[in-house]
Amino acid sequence: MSGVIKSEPFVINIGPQHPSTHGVFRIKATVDGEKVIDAEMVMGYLHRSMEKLAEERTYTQNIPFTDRTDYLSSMSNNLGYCLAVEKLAGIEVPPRGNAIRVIMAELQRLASHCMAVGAFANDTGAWQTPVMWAFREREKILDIFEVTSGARLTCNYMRIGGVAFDLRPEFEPMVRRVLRDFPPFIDEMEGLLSGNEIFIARTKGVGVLTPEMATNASLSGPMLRGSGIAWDIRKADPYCGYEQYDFDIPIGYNGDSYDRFIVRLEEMRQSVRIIQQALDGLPGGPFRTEVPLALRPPKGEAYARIESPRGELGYYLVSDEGPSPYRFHIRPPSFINLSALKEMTVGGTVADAIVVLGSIDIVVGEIDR
Amino acid sequence: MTRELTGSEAAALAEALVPGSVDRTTETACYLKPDRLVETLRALRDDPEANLVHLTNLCGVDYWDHFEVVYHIQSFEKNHLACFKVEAWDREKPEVPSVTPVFHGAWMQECEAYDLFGIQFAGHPNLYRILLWEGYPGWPLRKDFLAMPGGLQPGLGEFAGVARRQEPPVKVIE
Amino acid sequence: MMDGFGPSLAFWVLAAITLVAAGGVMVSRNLLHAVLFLILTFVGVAGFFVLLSADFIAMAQVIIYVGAIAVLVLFAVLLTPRSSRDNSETRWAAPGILLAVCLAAIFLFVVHDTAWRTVDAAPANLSAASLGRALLSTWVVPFEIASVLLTAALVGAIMLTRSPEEEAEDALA
Amino acid sequence: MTPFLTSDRWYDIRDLGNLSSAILEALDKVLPFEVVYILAAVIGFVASFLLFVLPSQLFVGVYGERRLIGRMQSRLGPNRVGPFGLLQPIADAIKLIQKEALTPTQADRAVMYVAPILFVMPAVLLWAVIPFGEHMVIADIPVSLMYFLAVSSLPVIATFMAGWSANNKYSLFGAMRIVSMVISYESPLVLTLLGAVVLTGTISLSGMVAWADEFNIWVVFVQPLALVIYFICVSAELNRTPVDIAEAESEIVAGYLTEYSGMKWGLFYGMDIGYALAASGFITTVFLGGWTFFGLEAWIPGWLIFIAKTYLIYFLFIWTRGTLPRLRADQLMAFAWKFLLPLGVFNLLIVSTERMLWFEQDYAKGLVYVFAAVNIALSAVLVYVWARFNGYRPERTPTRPRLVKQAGGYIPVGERS
Repeated sequence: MSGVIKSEPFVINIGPQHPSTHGVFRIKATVDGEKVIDAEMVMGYLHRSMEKLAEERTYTQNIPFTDRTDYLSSMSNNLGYCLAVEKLAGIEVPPRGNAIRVIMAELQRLASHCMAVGAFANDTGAWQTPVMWAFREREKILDIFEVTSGARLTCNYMRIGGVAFDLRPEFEPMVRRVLRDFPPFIDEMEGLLSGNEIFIARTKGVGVLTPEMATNASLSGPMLRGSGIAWDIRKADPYCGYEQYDFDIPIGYNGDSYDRFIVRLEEMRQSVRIIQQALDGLPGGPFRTEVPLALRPPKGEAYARIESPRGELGYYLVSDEGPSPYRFHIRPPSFINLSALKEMTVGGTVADAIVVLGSIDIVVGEIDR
Repeated sequence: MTRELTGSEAAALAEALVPGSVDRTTETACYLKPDRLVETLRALRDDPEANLVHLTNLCGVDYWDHFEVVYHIQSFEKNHLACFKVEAWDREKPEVPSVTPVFHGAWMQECEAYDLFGIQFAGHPNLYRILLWEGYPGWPLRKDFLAMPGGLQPGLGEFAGVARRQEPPVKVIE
Repeated sequence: MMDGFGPSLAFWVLAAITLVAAGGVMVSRNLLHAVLFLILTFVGVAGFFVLLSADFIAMAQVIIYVGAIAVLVLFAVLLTPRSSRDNSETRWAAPGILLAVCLAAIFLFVVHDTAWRTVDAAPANLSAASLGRALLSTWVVPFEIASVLLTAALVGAIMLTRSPEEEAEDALA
Repeated sequence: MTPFLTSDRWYDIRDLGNLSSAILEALDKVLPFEVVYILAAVIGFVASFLLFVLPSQLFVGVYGERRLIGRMQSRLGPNRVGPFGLLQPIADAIKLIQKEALTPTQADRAVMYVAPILFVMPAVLLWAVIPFGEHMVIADIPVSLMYFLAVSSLPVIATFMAGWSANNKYSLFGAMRIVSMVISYESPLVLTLLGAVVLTGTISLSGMVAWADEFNIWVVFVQPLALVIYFICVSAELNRTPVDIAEAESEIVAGYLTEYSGMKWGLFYGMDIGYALAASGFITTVFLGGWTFFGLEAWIPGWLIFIAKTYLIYFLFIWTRGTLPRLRADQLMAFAWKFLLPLGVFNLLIVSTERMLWFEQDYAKGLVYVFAAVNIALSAVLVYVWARFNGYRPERTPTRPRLVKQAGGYIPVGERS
């Protein structure tokens, strides 16, 4: 249409108050009719300068901060930070602690992907039904977290050298129930969305990322795997004993929004497999290595990363032998995954931009920190 | 298991491709000369042996007398991770070359390092304060920026409250 | 059907609405307001058709003029740059008023001088079926001419709104 | 039997009309004629509002829709106010009335104020021509189908006014989308209805019900394609969710409703449901035989059958709303122009041919069943063939991603791992 009729481009703000930005995130989109011709990201509405605050607290005191970055997957964030500190200080975690960490991280991945898949379906316009179904399953996982750590969202459960508490007796039946309920739920979502003509029409070929671009733009997680790159830190650089578990890396075909969606669905299946194996082989023994309260790691630096639900979550710590980190840097996956947002949205319509943003699965707390 | 290259291994890779690019090495990291940085990283990215294609992490560190910018770059096929660093010694106006032309994913992280440390990335296409607003006084992650309200701020020589009263911190955008 | 309190009340109300709305089309500076007044005029005219027992014509008036043409005009307004606010082009006000006065004089003259015949009852066969039959038998030639005219107008509109690039493309082909 | 009751059936709600006419006649003796005349109009309007619009809107529309959607989304829905949450719509209305109706300073105030009012009026007027039962129609005009089409084209202008006047970019998007969508969807809508009109040979809704009663077959069996196309088109015109691009919540916040609040918003929301209900009633009357049910209407009141059918169709609206994602605006336009419009033309062609054949056979009663069988088969074939012709292939993409065991670099499609 724009070729025939003279039109003036104008700027439309998607966000910061918008139902589909999943938080206070803003895209300044220049549109020509419905077509996006330029997109600029504006962020920082939620900036709390955690990296600065963390430099004044001890290593253990920093764990609750990591909850508040990616508030939809606090367990994974705790885990990444604890791994970095352990790498810095050379602390070994007992096998039971590792297994509990794996179970918790995978449960968190399930919960987070529930949110991602549901919200993505909501962005394509499926009026809340998928998101409600996803929330129904997510509740069960949050209940497990509540039983284990006392909190549902910001769990603060991992500790340097292990986990905070041992598992309660209710834990195992609850997890077994989740494992029983999840595969049918994933099939249900697949039936509702993956084969739906309208859903396919909306997501297929939208926001295509070539593998070269995905690599060059430093993307990670489902974004990278959707483009066909088999890269999963759990396989490539196993931590917490992930090498003992048998699971596969799902990868997409052409890197569009649809591929990212099905990759997330399949990752949930794989997570169920991992939890099953970890729960069956849950070792006894201590769940935590005792570490001094005021931990003073030796001078040096460490970069530890995990596969969080959104991608590679890295913590870069520099120690000067003090009780608090000299430098505390988070490599936030959803922040860096946004690098390619402009390339994916420009040329599509406003509705496509929303779908692309939903397929990236951002958490604004992590972008702004 | 990802092989984390030691400083000397990374230096050997870099030196083989771009002679004279390495400044010094430590146990974990390889310090590159700032003027050879972009060239070296581009060569490392394109070389099939090094294959360092994925810039995972980029961040700045303040060591009181100088700044360091840390690059963690990894290879998918070789499954190794190398840590490169560059130093910037100018306290007032630290400057390192931007690697955005080599790694597109660096642009947001460089913006963040500029925003929080005040490190200028020469050659960056659009360096702006990505998290804080334009006109924010000082660079919050520098060590001489105190987190408590009223603390001294770098480059200003004044207290935060005073500085904010003098000029409106929020610039009205159009 | 024009006798009785109800129809006469309706007539005067409709007349007032239609005339005021028609005036509004002329005087409103805002292009969109003018269109909305135009729609109101169409609805008023449809009301007159209802009063004249011409149900079918009234409905056709609403469907075609309000439902289709007015929406098209709104679409055109949307595509017009800077149409939302003041449309203060008044260079042609004086000749316009002159023309309107002349036209009004002619109309008044005609209305006054024509010997109007009045009929007592509405025509008996004013149904949709008879209307269709009349259009396709007695009045088929004017009907077809009108449709050809409309087609020509459509083609002309398309030709007029083409951009120079498109014309260049056609010239090449 | 009281003097007001003319019918011996207890359920015949026409008797309420007798009551009001008796009151009016009594008033006529004391008051001047003009006052009574206007009073009668007011009573008629209020009674139709109270009888048809309010209960159906509030209790079936708002409450029923929310409960049903709640069931589909595996949650409870409103269940706190009153028994089973039945009073929730009233509580909502009270809340909305209390809220401040904001108007942006740069808005076109008059237009913004008038838009919700203009939106409400047609929703009530629509019910005037829909026959609830035998002789139970407020205005049995001979062109009632055209009346319905004419009146239902008015709210579009109100939504456009709402979108334009708010001076908000999202609203403008909504206005732009609704106008372009109406232009696209009005033509297939009228074309399909033309199919039903040609078949039954009448443009009176009562006539259509009478036709269905006479031939003992509903229009939907002879015109299945027309119902499908009409349902899609009317969903698009009413902004129901699978095609609600004018107020697409996830894209343009609330479209033309973005700047509305309080009861002004409430009017739009309530009347959206009202239009959907009226469209359901219209579909029932045109396609599903109205108040008839193959002779069952002799035992069950006709208006009950009518209402049951209407709610069935309305349930379809709710169902699509609860399950389907939304199409993009350009896909929606393409669907109307490339798919629905040609199918509507084909449908009209078929039904005209059949009508001609039927006329030659002197409207033999049995022939219509043959047409029904032929048309059902033909519709399925037509949809399939036209879809193939348009380049549509059933989605063969694997819905599962590839699985690899080992981390590594890029794996091109087709390469096994």
